[in-house]
Amino acid sequence: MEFTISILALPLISFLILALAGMKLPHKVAGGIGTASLAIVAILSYVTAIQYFGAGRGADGLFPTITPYNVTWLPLGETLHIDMGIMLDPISVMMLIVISTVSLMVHIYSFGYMKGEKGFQRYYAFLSLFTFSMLGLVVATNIFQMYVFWELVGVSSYLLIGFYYTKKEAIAASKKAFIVTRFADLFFLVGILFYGYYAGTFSFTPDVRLLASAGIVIPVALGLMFIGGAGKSAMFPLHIWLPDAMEGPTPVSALIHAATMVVAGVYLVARMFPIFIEYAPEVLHTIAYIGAFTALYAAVVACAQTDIKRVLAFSTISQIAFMMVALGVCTSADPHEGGLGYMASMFHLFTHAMFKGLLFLGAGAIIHAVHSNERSFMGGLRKYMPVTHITFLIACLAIAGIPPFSGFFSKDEILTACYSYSPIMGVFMSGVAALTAFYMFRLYYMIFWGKSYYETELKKYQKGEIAEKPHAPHEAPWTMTTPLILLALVSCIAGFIPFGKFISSNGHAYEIHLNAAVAISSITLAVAGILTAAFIYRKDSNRVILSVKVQSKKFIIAAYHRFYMDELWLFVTKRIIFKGISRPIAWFDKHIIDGFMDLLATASQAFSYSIRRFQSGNIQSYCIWFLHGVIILALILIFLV
Amino acid sequence: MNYIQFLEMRPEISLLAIFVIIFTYDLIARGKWRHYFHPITCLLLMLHTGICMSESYREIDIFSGMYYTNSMIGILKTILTGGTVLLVLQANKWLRSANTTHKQGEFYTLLLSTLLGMYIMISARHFLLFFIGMELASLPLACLVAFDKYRHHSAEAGVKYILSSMFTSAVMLYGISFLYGTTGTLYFQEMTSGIDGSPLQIFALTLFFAGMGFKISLVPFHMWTADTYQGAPTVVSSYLSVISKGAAAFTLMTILIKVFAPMIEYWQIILYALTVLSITIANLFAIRQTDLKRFMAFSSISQAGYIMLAVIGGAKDGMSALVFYVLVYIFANLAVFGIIETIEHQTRSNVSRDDCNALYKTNPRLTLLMTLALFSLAGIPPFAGFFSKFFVFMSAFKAGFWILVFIALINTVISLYYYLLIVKAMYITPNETPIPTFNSSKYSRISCVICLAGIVLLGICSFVFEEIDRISFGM
Amino acid sequence: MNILNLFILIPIVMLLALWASRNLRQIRSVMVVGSTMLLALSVYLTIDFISQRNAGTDTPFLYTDSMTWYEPLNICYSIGVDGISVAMILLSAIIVFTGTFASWRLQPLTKEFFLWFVLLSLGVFGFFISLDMFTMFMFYETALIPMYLLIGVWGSGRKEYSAMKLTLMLMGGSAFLLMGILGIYFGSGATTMHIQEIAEMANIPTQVQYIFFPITFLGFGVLGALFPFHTWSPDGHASAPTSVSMLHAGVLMKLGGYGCFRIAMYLLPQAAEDLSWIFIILTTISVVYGALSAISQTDLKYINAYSSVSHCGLVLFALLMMTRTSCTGAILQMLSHGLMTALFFALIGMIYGRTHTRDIRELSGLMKIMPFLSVGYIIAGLANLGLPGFSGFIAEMTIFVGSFEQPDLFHRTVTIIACTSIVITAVYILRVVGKILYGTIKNEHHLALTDATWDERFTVICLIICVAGLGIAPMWVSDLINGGVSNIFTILHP
Amino acid sequence: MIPAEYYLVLAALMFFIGVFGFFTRRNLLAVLISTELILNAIDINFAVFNAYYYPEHLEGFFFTMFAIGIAAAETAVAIAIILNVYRNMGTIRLKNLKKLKF
Amino acid sequence: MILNTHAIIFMGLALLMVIAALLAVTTRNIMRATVYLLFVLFGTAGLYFILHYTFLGAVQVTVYAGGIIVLFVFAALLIGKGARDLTHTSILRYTAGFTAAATGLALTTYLIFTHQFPDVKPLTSVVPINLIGHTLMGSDKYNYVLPFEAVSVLLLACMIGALLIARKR
Repeated sequence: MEFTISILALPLISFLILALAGMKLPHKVAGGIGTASLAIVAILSYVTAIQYFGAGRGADGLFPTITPYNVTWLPLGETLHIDMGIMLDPISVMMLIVISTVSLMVHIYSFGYMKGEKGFQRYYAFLSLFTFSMLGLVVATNIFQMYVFWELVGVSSYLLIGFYYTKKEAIAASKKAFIVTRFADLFFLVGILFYGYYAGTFSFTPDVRLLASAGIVIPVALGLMFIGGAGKSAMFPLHIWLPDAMEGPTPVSALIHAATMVVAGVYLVARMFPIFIEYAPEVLHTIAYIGAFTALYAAVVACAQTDIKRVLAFSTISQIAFMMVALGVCTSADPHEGGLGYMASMFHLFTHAMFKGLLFLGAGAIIHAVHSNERSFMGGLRKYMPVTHITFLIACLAIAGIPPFSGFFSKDEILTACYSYSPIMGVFMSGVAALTAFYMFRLYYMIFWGKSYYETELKKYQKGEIAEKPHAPHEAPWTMTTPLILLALVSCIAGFIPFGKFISSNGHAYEIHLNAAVAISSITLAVAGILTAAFIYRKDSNRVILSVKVQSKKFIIAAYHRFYMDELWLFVTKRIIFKGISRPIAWFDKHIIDGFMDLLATASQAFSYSIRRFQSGNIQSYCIWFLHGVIILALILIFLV
Repeated sequence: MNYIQFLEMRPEISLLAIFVIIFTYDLIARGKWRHYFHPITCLLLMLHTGICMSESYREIDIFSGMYYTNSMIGILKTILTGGTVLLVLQANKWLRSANTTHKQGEFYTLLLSTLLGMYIMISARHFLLFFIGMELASLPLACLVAFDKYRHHSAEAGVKYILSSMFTSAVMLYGISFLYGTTGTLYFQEMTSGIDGSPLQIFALTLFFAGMGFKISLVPFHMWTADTYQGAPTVVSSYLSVISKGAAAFTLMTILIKVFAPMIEYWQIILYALTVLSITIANLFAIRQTDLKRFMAFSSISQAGYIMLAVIGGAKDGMSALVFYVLVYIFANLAVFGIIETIEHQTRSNVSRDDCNALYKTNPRLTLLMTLALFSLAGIPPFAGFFSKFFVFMSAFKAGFWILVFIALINTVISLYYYLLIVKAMYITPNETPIPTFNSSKYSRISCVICLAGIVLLGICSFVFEEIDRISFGM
Repeated sequence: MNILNLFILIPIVMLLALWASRNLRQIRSVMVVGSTMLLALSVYLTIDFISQRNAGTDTPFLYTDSMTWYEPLNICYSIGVDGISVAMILLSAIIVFTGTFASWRLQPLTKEFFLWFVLLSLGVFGFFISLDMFTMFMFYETALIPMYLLIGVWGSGRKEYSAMKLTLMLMGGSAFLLMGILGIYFGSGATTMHIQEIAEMANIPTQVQYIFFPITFLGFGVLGALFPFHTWSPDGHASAPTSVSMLHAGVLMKLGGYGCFRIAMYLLPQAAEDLSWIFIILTTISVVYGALSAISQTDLKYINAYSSVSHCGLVLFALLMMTRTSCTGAILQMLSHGLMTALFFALIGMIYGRTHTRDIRELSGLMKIMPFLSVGYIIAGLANLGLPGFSGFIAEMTIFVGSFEQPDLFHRTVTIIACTSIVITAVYILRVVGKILYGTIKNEHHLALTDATWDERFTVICLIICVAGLGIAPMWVSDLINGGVSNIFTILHP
Repeated sequence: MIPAEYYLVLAALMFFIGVFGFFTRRNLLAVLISTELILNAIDINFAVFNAYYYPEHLEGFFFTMFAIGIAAAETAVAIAIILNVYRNMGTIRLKNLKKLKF
Repeated sequence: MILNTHAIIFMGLALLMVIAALLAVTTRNIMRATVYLLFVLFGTAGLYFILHYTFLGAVQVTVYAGGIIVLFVFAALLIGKGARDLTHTSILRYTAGFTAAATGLALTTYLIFTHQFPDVKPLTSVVPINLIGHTLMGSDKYNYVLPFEAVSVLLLACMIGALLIARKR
């Protein structure tokens, strides 16, 4: 599997070429370089997957973990060292496929979406950088390599969110994204440090005896690592950066903030799963509760958003929380006995990447058409954008959990896992799933149905109320629709992949079987959600919606403002850290510490001034001092010494 | 009546001979011959320096222990003479100015007599001879301080100097009288055995110390220094600050280790106190000064404090550190005073720090020399001052006075501050009308170059110090 | 002849050549030739050193040479290098080289500027090759004093105040230092000032160590911007001209860390062991406090200066943690911070040279006007906040991993506190990037500004390559340093 | 026989009366006169020590003799300088001699 | 103590000297001060005579009374009105000066009386003049030819100096 190195190398080379020489290249060439390299990477990834899974299981019934490359990058002390390498195991191979697929789609899509933008080359450079880092993250052979690439994806995310660097919101959003995740990474780092010290290695397969003897430290370390993962995966209350991150170009949102980077947290937990389940099941369950709460919170907030990308963002948060819950509800490594969640989570990760990527790309097409994110500028678009409409609908159905679309299968596994963990969790998550269906279709209806903004405007124009003729929404160019269609196809069929054969919590093959009760109930709930949404949002100015809105106005407003989490964070950062700590420290430094140093100088100056009278110019006082000096010295020497 | 012994005192005799030659020349030379006065004097003095140097490697004990010299003393005499040569070279312009030119002869004779006084003072092993030497070194100096007799400042400085000098020598004599009264002798050698640290002797020691402290200008016996330096002709201030001070410091050390050795714990306390006071108070005063000569006065008080660090251990390495310090200090201080002197010729009045503003623009070389000299005074490597300071600190530290060293070190920072103020004035402070570009006299330039060489090379070329260390002596 | 002598001889020759040169062209050629030679020499030294080590020579120092200087006082001119010094020499050569280009167009008094500049680098090189405490101290002070004129004459803003403050505080530090050196020399009763020999004698009484360790550490610590003696740094850096800031933050501040390690800790191991906690607290404060102060500054150079306080605090912090790994990390951090901060100061200088303001409230949208500088700035920023692939990351990680080897609660706690600095760093870096580079142009005068000239580009690119090179391939530097650290640890932590 | 201490105390009295005069007189000549008193006191000291305790050699005796001579020289120089001051400033009051200070 | 001639003369001289000295430092008139000084100097000469140092007494009278006093008188006359010492000194300096002098005196007296001086070996006869001559010109131990030569240079230098300063040009 030595060729896998080129999976990493190609995006990097592409990045370097574009970054160093990009500005001199024409747009098409630049985009071409990026896309071509990604296409090769995608092909290689598929080849890898085929070869890897095709090679079959080893004697122990597991897919072997292959490490084609592993070099010591930085030795640290006698035992510890940071390695850089490539490790192939089921989940990393799966992630390779996900990343390269979505990334390739996004690369192609961006040709159309970013056409003519200033900084087109830069954009592709950053995409390549991101892809490189993300791939590096998933194939990491050890936790520190993961951290290294973890930071790199963070920074590429920062750069891409701030792509429109003249936009105030984009700058703020990129900053926020980076700092929040960085804050979480701090815990990740400390977790790694604990882990490294007690496990004596950074690798994922530490010496069991060492771990066992470490006691409470390992759960703590894992918990800290999870906080890092929660930051990247936008778990409550570290989710605040993700909605804002939508300021970046939409394809970027699709790639980074829906399909790949945000699931890094899930991937991290999955990666550390054997240790979690062995040494820190309590932590795992805590993750489940956090995930459950996040899922609900995000779903509720999603119901109240008007910006379509925000809706998708909260939907992403909610869906990732599903994956977290799935991991968290695992009680053993055996998929048959409470270990199902692991597989479910990975499965959902896979399918979610596809349909959420699709949703975002679709949303991108819509935004491309109407030049706005706000739903008030949309409505009735199904006539104008048929391809987008259909693919979007498929994605919505997938996420809502309607068979036979992929989301149904993966979500069903999650719910099954939840029920097996505890019925309450199951019911709760089912409820959230229903809510998911509701808000997705709310979105769907608002965009594609209802009163067309364009038509209203057109009328106004014709009446002469407005001077400018509105742009007619138009279907996206082929570069954009092709990825939509491809992803829609994947979303349709991905559910039928026998996922459990490849990935499961203990590595042995696991046959996915639908739990009829769960499936039926979840389908029912989903349909109910869809119907409610259709009832309320299909037509404008529905009376029910108005009465609901009036009755729960406060709640809706609160949900719209994401329950004021951002304000809370803002308060902490601006008021407490900036104004409450940093300013006073700066003041303290300038006036107290520096002031003290200056005081030494001024004091000696002042003292120097005050003693000048001794040098009065009078020879007699000089001699008086002289004699006094003599006498005092003599007295001291004679009587005191 | 073994008068042949006089012939052994070759440096003194040679100096006296020059004294006579100059005196006679002054009487007879008229017209253009007076133009040659300065060069001839310089040549004679250089010749004399050579004689001193060649005579320095001899140990002589004549007049039954009244006069003693060895290589260290010989070298010190050479150093002092060399310094005087540099000083006379710098004085060229001043000596030829209209007010002074007819007094040239007196200047030289007085200067040489003070130098002779210092020779005697250094070599004396008897308090009477020492006292005469000291008076010989200071009374003509009073006349030199008041040399510009129609300048009010000079007159005032002269009277301050002579009165405080008289007062001090009286105080010191009083101390010597008690020493005599308690030990019964005035010979150093005999006196040591009589020193037993009785209170009266401690009192005498203090009085004696005060007298020496006056010459070296240690706080609180320093008060005359600033006024005198400021008022006196620059050459004389320069002479006072280096040659006179160096000789006195060395004498103090020899007397302390030769005579007062049994009372070491007492005089170490005195030195401790005086060093701390000198360095600190002088630094505090110096911060505020704007008149450069006055400023240099306080600087020299502070430097005297550092010299005392070498004395305090009373050991051999202290002695070598002291002599080396004096040597380096002569070069650096003479350079500074030489520059003040040349600038003074442009400003026609006392030089203040503001006069130096932006001097670099017009006189870069002079400024550079001044900077280096100031750095050397402040103890900045790689200039010689750094080495001399380091050796002094080492000797004091070795003697166990590490808190004292610490205080002195902290004070180097303050001293750096005020030296840098001048550097700042010369380089940084903007000035629309800096002193225009000028050329100093040939002689003064020679002297400056020698000073520069001294400042730069003395530290790096270790043989000078090693040689001094080889011949130095201690308790 | 020992190759190390060239590090002193070349600057001296440069000084003489500069003194003799008449016009700008000659000055520039002297500087370019000289600094290139130094760089080439240091690269050669590094390679040769590594190959000698690989060949198996295991004496603590290579290229050793000793010449008695002041025989009565046991002062020798002893030189020699271990891995740490080689790394530092390389760093210095790079900074001197790039600093030359960064001050390519400096006016007025170019000749004088370079004279002092070269004198400064002479001191720096001398310091790193010295093994004798006296010569070390001598070169140390030689390196400090030119700062006064370099800032005072060619600086900007409150240059006189800043220059004076900087010089006095650093000289105050060196007063402590001299005290420490004398204490070590006399305390050990040695008849030599050679560091290695004193260390091997190891007979300084513990009580003496207790007195002189804090003194020596403080002495070097002032230069290493140890809280609360760091206040010279913001003002000094803010006022200094570009290349001086580069050299000062890049190299001179490293003298502090290097000295702490080489003299304070190496020669006074027992006290270092017992008293490190005091300084650990101070350095932890430095790290966090510097970073927090940087957040609310508005002057670019102040931000970077406080950032330096934080990063240099981390160097001392890591040294005091006293594990092999953390000390290796500390040296790496010195290298990394030297390069990064030089890059930063170079960029700030270039931006300031165009906009004539460093106030982040007055700058915005520079990305549009000067893309090269802006990209450089972003890279510098990212390197500074510890992005993998740049040197800052490996240094910080090595430090933190190393610090974690001290398993007791105190060390753990302070390590975690120090870790938070990486987040705070991100905050102030991104704040600046967001404010000055991104956004729209507020000041229309800025529209007329141009991007970097060739010499500026050269400077920036060189430094970026170094920063990235160290960040991507840290193994060889790490190995290089490790040898030196191990040798010190045979005494420090046997 | 009068005890030597009496002489010494007398000399001390003279010395400190002179010192007192030196400190408080406002006129340069008067200050100089006080100085003469001081020097005189010291001479007495030397003579007495020699005569009472160490008569075998004439050390104190000669010291006194030389001191008298030197005192004369000092006085001469001092008076010359004082006259010079008078010529320059028209006064010999000490309070007028404060141009150089601080 | 038995009152003998010596004692009476000493007492008288001491009284005279102290009173004259006090007057010399307090009188307002410079001429008077000079005269009081003269008295003190004569008194000192008297002491020397009592101590059998007749030569010293003679030197004292010639050099001091004959030389220095005349100098003072000349100076006072030259300066004339400016030499009057009318103003009162400031209280502060007066006090400080007095304190210093009084403390010094007290300390000295205390030390003189507490110190263990060696046994008194009084002179019984006048020091012969030829001994003085030989001692002055001898080069052996306790002979003073070297100081004698040195002091000659000193006097010459002072003469040059004093002339330089005092002459009009």
